[in-house]
Parts: sequence; structure tokens; C-alpha cells
Amino acid sequence: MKYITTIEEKSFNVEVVDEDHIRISDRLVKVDFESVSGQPVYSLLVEGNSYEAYVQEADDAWQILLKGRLYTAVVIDEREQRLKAAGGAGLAESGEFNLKAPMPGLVISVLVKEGEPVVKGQVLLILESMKMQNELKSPRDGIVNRVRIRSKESVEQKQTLLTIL
Amino acid sequence: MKYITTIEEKSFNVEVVDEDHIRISDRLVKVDFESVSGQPVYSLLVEGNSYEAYVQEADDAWQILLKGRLYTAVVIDEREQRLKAAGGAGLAESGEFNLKAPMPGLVISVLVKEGEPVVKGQVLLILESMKMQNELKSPRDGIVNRVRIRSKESVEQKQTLLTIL
Amino acid sequence: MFKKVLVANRGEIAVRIIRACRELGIETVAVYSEVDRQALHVRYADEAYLLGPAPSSESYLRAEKILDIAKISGADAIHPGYGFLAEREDFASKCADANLVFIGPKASSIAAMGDKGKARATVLKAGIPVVPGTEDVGNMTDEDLLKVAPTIGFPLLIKATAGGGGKGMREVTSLDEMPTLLASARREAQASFGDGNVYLEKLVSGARHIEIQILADTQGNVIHLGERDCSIQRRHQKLIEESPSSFVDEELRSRMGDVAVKSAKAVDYVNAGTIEFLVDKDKHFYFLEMNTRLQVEHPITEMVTGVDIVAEQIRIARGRQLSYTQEQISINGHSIECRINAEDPYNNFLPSTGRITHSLLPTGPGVRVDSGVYPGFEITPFYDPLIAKLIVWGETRAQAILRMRRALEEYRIVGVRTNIPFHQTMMDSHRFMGGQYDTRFVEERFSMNRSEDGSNDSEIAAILATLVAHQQIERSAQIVRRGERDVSNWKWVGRWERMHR
Amino acid sequence: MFKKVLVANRGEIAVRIIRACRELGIETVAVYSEVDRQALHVRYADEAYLLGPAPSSESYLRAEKILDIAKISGADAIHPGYGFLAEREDFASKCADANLVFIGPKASSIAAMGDKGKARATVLKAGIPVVPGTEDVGNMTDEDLLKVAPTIGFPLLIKATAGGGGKGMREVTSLDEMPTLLASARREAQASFGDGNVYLEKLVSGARHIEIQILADTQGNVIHLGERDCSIQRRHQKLIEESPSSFVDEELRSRMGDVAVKSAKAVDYVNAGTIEFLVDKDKHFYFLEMNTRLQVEHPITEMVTGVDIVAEQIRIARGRQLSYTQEQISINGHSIECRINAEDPYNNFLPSTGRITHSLLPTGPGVRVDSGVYPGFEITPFYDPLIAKLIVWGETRAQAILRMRRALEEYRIVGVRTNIPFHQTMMDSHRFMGGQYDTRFVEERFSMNRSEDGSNDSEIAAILATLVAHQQIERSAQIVRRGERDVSNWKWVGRWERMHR
Repeated sequence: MKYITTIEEKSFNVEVVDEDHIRISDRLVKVDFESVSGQPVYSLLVEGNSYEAYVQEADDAWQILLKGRLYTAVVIDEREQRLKAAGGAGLAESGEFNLKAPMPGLVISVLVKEGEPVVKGQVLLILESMKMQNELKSPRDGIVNRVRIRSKESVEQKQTLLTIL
Repeated sequence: MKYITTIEEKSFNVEVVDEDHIRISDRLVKVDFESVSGQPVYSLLVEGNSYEAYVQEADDAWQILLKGRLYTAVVIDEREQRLKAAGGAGLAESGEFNLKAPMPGLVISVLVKEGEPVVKGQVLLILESMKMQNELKSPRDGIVNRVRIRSKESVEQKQTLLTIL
Repeated sequence: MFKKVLVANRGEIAVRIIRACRELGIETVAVYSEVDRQALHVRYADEAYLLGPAPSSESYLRAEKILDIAKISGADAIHPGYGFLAEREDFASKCADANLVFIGPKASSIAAMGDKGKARATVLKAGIPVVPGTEDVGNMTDEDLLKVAPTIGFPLLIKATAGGGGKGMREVTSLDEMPTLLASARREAQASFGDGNVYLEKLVSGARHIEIQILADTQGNVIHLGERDCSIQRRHQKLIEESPSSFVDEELRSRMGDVAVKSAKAVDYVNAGTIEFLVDKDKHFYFLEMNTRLQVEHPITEMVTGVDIVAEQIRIARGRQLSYTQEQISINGHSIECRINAEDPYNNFLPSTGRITHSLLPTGPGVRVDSGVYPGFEITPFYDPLIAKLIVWGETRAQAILRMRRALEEYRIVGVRTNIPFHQTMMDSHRFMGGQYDTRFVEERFSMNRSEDGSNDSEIAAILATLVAHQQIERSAQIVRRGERDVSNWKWVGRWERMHR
Repeated sequence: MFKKVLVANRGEIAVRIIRACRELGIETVAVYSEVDRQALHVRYADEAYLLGPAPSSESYLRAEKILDIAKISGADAIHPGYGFLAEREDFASKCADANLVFIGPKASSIAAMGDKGKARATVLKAGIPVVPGTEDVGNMTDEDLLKVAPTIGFPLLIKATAGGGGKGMREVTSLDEMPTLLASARREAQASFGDGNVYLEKLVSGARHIEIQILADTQGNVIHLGERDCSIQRRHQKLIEESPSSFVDEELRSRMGDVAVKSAKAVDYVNAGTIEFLVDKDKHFYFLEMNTRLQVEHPITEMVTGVDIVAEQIRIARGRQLSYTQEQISINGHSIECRINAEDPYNNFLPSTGRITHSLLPTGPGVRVDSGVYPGFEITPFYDPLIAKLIVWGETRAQAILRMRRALEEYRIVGVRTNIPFHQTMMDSHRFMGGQYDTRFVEERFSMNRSEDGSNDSEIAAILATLVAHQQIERSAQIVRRGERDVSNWKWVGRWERMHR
């Protein structure tokens, strides 16, 4: 199976040839790849080098924590790639962003109102957890669409708090 | 449910009253008992005291490793007790003993022959594992009934090696 | 001489204290909240008693309940650890009233030093320089504080009088934003210490946070164990500490040590305590506050001095003389501590909760881990995000940094996000390596986005992501034949036979 | 100066060496057998290459393959660890031929000392007392040995000439049983070292096994780091080591140290080595053998001297001078090591194999764990049963024993049986506490069945057994309602709300 894997605007063509081989940038490479203890920790031996990384899924992408660095990779297979090409670009850019609670906690205050425009990095609300007040920020410019919680409410992990359009 | 639990010839009458209480030797005791991390390691709080032990099943008995000591307990419930009483004593004493391989290994030599009388503690065979030669001994007096393996054979863990009558 | 100690705390510090007691042959009593039933301090203690529901106010801050448990269990001393009740004068008094040895200073010393406002006044009187700020004692209203703020000047800090550990602390850059920040600081202080009082202090820029560990016995002997540099902070939370400080020379160490001893004597101090100073670029130092308790970062001092500080605390509380004179204390090598927090350094250091499914501790020479968690333990949102302290020792600072790097690289915690990558980035940063940092370093000059330093493994990351994604697709398509795994045992037997035939 | 080290070993010692290299900025190459694909040394090294199937003869003993891998990977040095190829003269020679630095002594020193028979002859010539035995060198036949045995006298020991670690060793009490024992000793020696040669030595009774660690550089400097007492053995396998020895005074230490240095110089020794002595009741000591390699128990010497022995080995191999002179070496405090083996002390110490499903390491002050395993790792029957070394340091021997007790009590390993209860029983034994033991102590005077010492918890054990049995019955009757577990998250939210209303 062939994949196109993108990390920070750099794309890699990776073909999984069989259990022990991949082809990357037209180079056939022997790989030895195993999950450690059934955990999302992976040991990879490639061309003699030994690597170990945490690999976890996060919002349609993969996060790879390797040697103290975090890489975010988008992996799409050939089929997806073709569909995407047919459907036109820019699709992923639009749509709504749902701000979810990163941990259970208590909403201390909601700093925006529905219909209000916000900019990237603007603090949307404050959530208390582990005795700390944590600011949740907007990942992009947009307009506050729905605020689903109120101040003093307790929320569960991953509960949607508000939506940015 | 009521149980009779025996450790080294000492019997304890233990009744599990509900999730948080037992009655032992006619004393009602509050217990807080949990498995740690889903392992055969148990945390027990009883009358304020905190204990932690490995508890594992072994040949119709329970082995409890507590504060660096191993206790072997036989737990029978009332019903079993009644059946046992009806069936007559001494049943457990007779029967055959199957010597099983405690680990995978290679049989170095078999020191007894079928039909040979053996005494408790006598070495029956030598098994090599972890670069060590390990002597497997007879747990009681008896007669060698069946020898199921030969010298130079490799055996799996728990494979029956020979039988003592 | 007491024989059973109730440890009025949780997490790594409760474990640390239990260990010290066990090594001295003293019995231990743990207390715990409902979510901490399986916490390590409950598992390791000789006895354990439930306090109540998870929130601190219903469990670890319940002084009366803890005193009751001490009575029931027959404990004759209480160690408060840090945080919770550690710096509550009333709690120390109540212990004394109940005939329990409080393993810490006298209530009067806590009163004099534990209240940060009073402490400033006390040491000023003893002629020790303090950072300019509110010199008034105690219960100032918002109105008072807003009035005095412009005379101190901005930027300034709001700090909790009962506080420590950066909780209830806020930076203020203008009068306008001050009312909101006062409210949130008071709220956080109340939640953390059960006391919403705050005071103001000038923000000294380009300064280092350097503290002196002291020990004082009931016979009037007071010694110091050198300094710790705790300048690597984020939002006034210490993240990395080292001893000795690369900024402090022998002369400054000795001067600061003398002042620290003097401060302790000024309040007739007994037991372990820490005097925190700000040291500016010109090596002028100012008293910040005294922590009248065991400090989170005490192990680095233990590593370089060889003194077991918790064991000394117990010794002192037993009325015995210090095991060391000042002359017997020397600093050997260098130690660094990284606080491992359940926080995501790639997502604004947001706390992370969840069950730890797997962990692999770094071990080997010169590495110490003080931790209160283990695989299977659940990190809840109720307490501190501190889950472990990774401490290393090296003959030199450079060796300690190299050892810390290898230890951080070995450390695996699965199930919650941790700030280990933050520490790794820090240990690789040239400014940290050069010892060139101040208390604002993390916020002003530090970034998790590393510049290209030639060790970018993005191709390897791409391969890993692709292989994991591929595996997931294969799994969901159920084309992995069952039973193909776990044949290892059979394989061995086969090989064994081949080998011996 | 080499920059990449191939570690020709596995398990905890491979991990130890990789750590040292990493802390010195040296790259590492691991080699592994098929069952060790996920072993810690493979995970921690920069590079890793497969050797072959599990049996040592097809993997870790394949000298040619290892040399090939060194070439392919560009390694310029090889650290052999202990066991496997560590004391193979031919391997050291081949490394030299291949222009690889062998991190250990010269091939000629291994030849002189690694062969135990030759070593005895060599040191005898230098005037050092040896235990009476076969003075002949090399390849003695069974016939020769049977002839010479009565002249040495019984009881005696058959020992492997290439050996160490008690492998290939047999006690002989009479001539009758000797032929069988010779055969089995040769067999074990062949399996362990690829060399079936053996020699004979008188069994000294009531003796202690005390060894001296030495370090020698290429400039002719030779120092010793004091002694280790390794008398706690079972079947000639060391189980517990301590430094310093409670039996050795300053005068004896200095005399033995001098002899050790002399022995090393007698063979022009370079790098780390250990001279083993038997010391009888009257403090007469006899040379036993020299181990021309890093020793399993080296960490206790590191703990009391502060010297990083592996780092020194690398330094020496790089042609540099020792970091210390003899005068700079001093013994500080006391250190004990317990070897944690996958062996069942309640079942004749039979090895135990299986997958480690869970583990909890003892940590905190003064505790070091050197381990090659982790949860999820499988203990196979192919190698040593040593899975970890638990090392503690204390200011005094008493403190070290107390610390070891608490560390052993904390240690959890689930999935295989370990000898931790053996160590716990030993640490509680009065004779061990009093330092009164010899090399026969475990076999002749020690029992896992403790006498009643008042701390019998059989009632608690009965409760535990009953509750586990009850739980199993309930489970099998399927009366545990599903979904009743894992409600913890909901509970919190509820509590959180109650708290804040």
C-alpha cells in the first residue's frame, strides 16, 4: 500500500511493500517495527538504527514524539489522495472548530459571547483543574458560534465547550 | 458465604458478609480489599492496617506472599466441607503425583526408573534452563510409575515428566 | 520519642516521608481521599485511613479529621509534607494541643514566617534586604492593595500570604487589569491554602531565584546546606532546580548562607526550612520568603551534601542534636531535578489526566526518581500535576546535564501527557547549558519549537506514522490472521531441539 | 579516540554500558538474539543488529558475527560486559587484529589470568598465596584430575578454567562421586564459556569470599577501590554483596589491596579487574582467581567510592590516565547489592520464566536499580536468571540494611517468581545483621522457613486467600454486574458539582 505522509509541509512517499520492507523516496528499506508491551510506544529498527517513539492519533493526524521532539504527520493513502484531488482542495480549511475540554474540570469563566469575532490565540475560557486555572485559546480566527457551557459548570474530558466558525 | 481457610494446620472460619465486611473467628471486621492495577497483587485495609500481598492459585491451594513470607492456604466453602465430610477423609493423601516441568528446558538426565521406590527429597531428574542444571526432587515417598521423557529431550513448561504413585 | 508518624499528605512527598520513617524503624499512618485508595502512600504505609471525597477541602485539608485519625491510630507525631496543612500555624498549634509532635517548626515560627507579609516585616527588622512591596501585615483589602500598587510600581506580583509553589500568584503590568487578577489570585489561594489573603511585591527583572536550605535543632544549632537555583519557572511554578547554582560563587554562598541562618534565628526557627532570595544581575540578593517546611526540591541538596533531610527533620523533632555541624557540610558534585508534571508542553502546558497504562523509569548510576505513581494509577484533576521528580547527580554540572538527558530519553510514561519533552528541550538549549537564564527565561526566551540543529528526524517520524497508520488500516480490515501472535513459546521449543540434536 | 562502542552483551550490563556511553557522548551499537528484539539494550542503543537465534552459541557467543557487525556499523570499540566473550583471549586478539579497541585488558593478560589454572601459577610465582589445588596449567584429562585429587584432599572444588559466576563449578566430597561431577561440570562450562576445561581447588571451610576491585591505565598506574564481600552465595553463585566488608579492617584492606595491585602488575594488567580471595577465620587470605572484566557487583564499589567504574574503563581504553590516584580513593558509607533472580526461593530456587506483566521499582534516596527488564518483557530460559540488581547506600551498614529492607518490601514484579523473599529473609536474619556468615552460610545455616518471630501474619494471609477465592467464585458465577466498574469519571463529576454548589 502506498501512502503520502506530510510533516510540516514536507511530503514523503512511503510504500509499505511487505512486513519487513518499505520504499521511501524510491529507496527500498528494510524495517523492523514493533509495538512495545502492547503500548502506543513503537520500536523501529531501520538500516541498523534503533528508534523508539510514542505514536498517537490526534484529530485526523498522527503525533510522533521522538527524541524529545513532537512531529505531527498526516498520512493519506493513495485512494484518499485521489478522492481529495477530485473533491478539490481547501476542504479541510473550512468547517467548524469545536473547543473540547482537555481534562475534567470546572469552568471558571467564559470570556466570549456567541456571535463575537475572535482571533487566533485569544483566550476563550478558563478551566480549573489540578488546582490551576488554565486558559483555553482559539486555534484560529473566526466567529463564536455556539457556547455550550456556562461559568461554574463542571465539565467532563472531551466535552464540547463552544464552537468557532 | 462461609469459608474454612487453613494455613499450616491452623484453621480460620471466615465469612464474607458483604462487600465491606467479613466475620473471622466470630468477630465482624470491616475490610477494604482491592486488586492493584488488575494484577494478582492485592491491597487490604483491615482495621486501619494496610497490607499488600501477591495472591496466586497453585495446585488447589492459594499462595500468599506477604511481607517476605509465603503462606499456603486451602480455602474451602461450607458446601465443599460437607461433601468432604461425607466422602471421608484421607482422599487427598492418596493418588498420583505428576512431576511437571517448572520451566521449558532440556532434560539432562533421568535418575530413576519405572517401578523404582523413591524417598522424599530424592532427585528424580536434572533439567537445564537458564544455563543452570536444576535438580527436580520428589515431594514424597512413593514408587515411580511412569517416566514420560528421556534424557536429551526438550520439554515445555508444565509438561508432565514422570509420575510417582 | 515518637514511634508512629501520621503523614498528612499524598503523592511523592508522602511516599518520601514514609520511606524515611521505615528506614528509621518508625511506623507510618497514611491518610487518603476516595480517589487515592490505591495511591502509593496508602500501599506503602503500615496503616491507612480514609479522609473523605477527593477535593482537598473535603480530605487533605481537614485538620480535625486528621487529628482524630492520629488519636485513633495511636500516632504520636505528624509530618505535614509540603502544601495542604504544612504552613498552617493553627494546625501546628492543634497538634501541640493534642500532644502530637508536629515535625516542623513551632507554630509561632510559622506565624512569623509562614505568613509572607509578616515575614517580610520580621526580616526587615533583622536588617535583611527584602524586595520592595506591601510592608503591611495581614488582611489587606483589594481597595488597600489597589491604592498601594502605584507606589511600588509596575510590573508587580500579587502573591498569596499563605502560599508557596506559585499558587495564587499573578503578574500585574497595569492598574487596570489589577482588580481581575486580584480576584483570581485570591480564588486560587483560597482553593490551595484555605486562605485568600494576598500581598504585593515588585517584580525584579533579570533575577535568579536562589534559595538556601537550613536545618535548625532545638538546641539552638542552625546550619545551612548551600543553595538551590530554582530560576527555571513557568507561571511562577518551579520546573527545574539545580544545586549548586552556576551563578553563585563561594563568597556569595557563604554570605547568603549567613543571612539565611540569621533569618531563621530571627524567628527562633526549628527544623528544616528554606529561605528564598531573588538575586539580581549584580549579585545583590533580596529576601523573598521563607518556606517553613520541607521543599519539593530538597533531594538535590541531599544529592550534593549527602544529608538525608527528612531523616534530619525527624531527628530534630525527636529533640536530638543535628548530625552535622556547619563545618561538616560540603558540596560534592552537581545535582539537577526535573519536575515531571502531567502537563502537555505542546498544548500550552494544559494539565493532562487519565490512567497511566505503562511506565519505564530511568535508573542506573546517579539517578533518583521520587514518584507517587505507577502503572494502573489514575491521575485525577484534583491535585497538583506533579507526578514524579527526576533527580540526577554528576561530578560536574556538565556531567549532570548529560546524565539528565539520558534519563529523560529513557523515561516512558504512557496514558497521560507529561512535560518530559519540555525538559529535553531545555537540557539541549545552549542558554541552559551555559547557565545563562533568569526567572523569566521560560516565558520570554524559550520555545518548544526547536530550531534546526541538524538532528531533525522527520523522515523517521514519517516512517513511524505511516507504519502505525498502515497497521491500523490492516487491523480494521481484519486481515491479521488470528493466532499468528504468541507463538514464541513454540518457537523456542523448536529452536531448543534443533540446538541439541 | 573511539566514538562508537559496540556492546557485545545483553541484559542489565548491556544497559549499564550503554548508559555510560551515552553520558560520555559516545554512540552505541547493540547486538541481540531473536528473543531479545524488544530487550532494553536494543531499545536504548543508537543502533541494533540481529545476531541469530536465542541460544548463546548462535548469538552472543558468535565472535565473528559480532566483529562483522562492528565493521558494518562503523563501531571503533567493543565492550564485552561480563560473561559471554568477556574473558576470551582469542576475542580480544581478534578485536585488536580488526583495529577495534577492546574495552578490557590486553589479550595476553586475559591469557595469563582468564585461564584460572594459569593464573594460579602466575601469582604463585609473584609470591602470592593461593588455595591449594591443581597447579598444572591447562588441559588436564579426567584421568589426571582423578589422580591428583587425593593429594589435594576432600572436600574439593571442580572449577571451570575459563569460568566465573559459579558456572561449571562442583563440590566433591569423595573420589567415588568425582567422575559424574567432572562430566557435569565440563558440560556446564562448555555451555557457558565454550570451553570444557576444569581444574581442582581445595574447599576452604568457614571462609569468606572477598574481592578487590582494581583499575589500571596504560600509563602503568594501578589503584584499588577497596573490597567487596561476596560470601553470601548459593551453589557458588553470588547472591548478596556488600562493600566494605564487615570482616575487613583498615589494615587487612590495605594489605589485600597491595597484593591485588601486585597481582595485576604481575600480568601487566590494564583496565578494570577484580582479584578474588578466600579469607579464612584468622584473616589469612588466598588468591582464588582474577576476573579480567567488569564484575556484576561493581555498583556497590561505585556507591561507596563515587567512582564510575564503566566510565573509567572507557577512559582507560581511550588511552587516558586514571581520574584518581590511590590517595584520592576513600570509602564513604556502606553499600549492599541484592541480585534479583527469576528463581523461586520456595521451590529449590528453580528458574522461573514468563512474561513480566507488572512491575514497581523501589526508588527514593540511596536506592539504585540496574535492570534489563520491564513490564511486557519475556523472561526466556536461554540466559542468566539475573533480571535486576538492587543496590542501596547508607551512611552505616545498619542503615544500608534497613534501606534494603524497605526497598525489597516495595519491589513488585508480577509474571515471574523472584528471589526477593530470599533477600527479605536474609536481611531479617540475625546472623546477616551481625555480619556473621561465610561462603557456606546459605546452604548450611539458612532457611526460608522463618522461626516464629512474632510477626506472623497468618490470619491476614487467611483473609486475603479467602477474599481472592471468594472473588473468583463470584466471578465464575457471573454475578458481578457489568458496567459497575469504571464509573470513576462520573463519580468525580458528581463530586465536583457538589463541591462547587
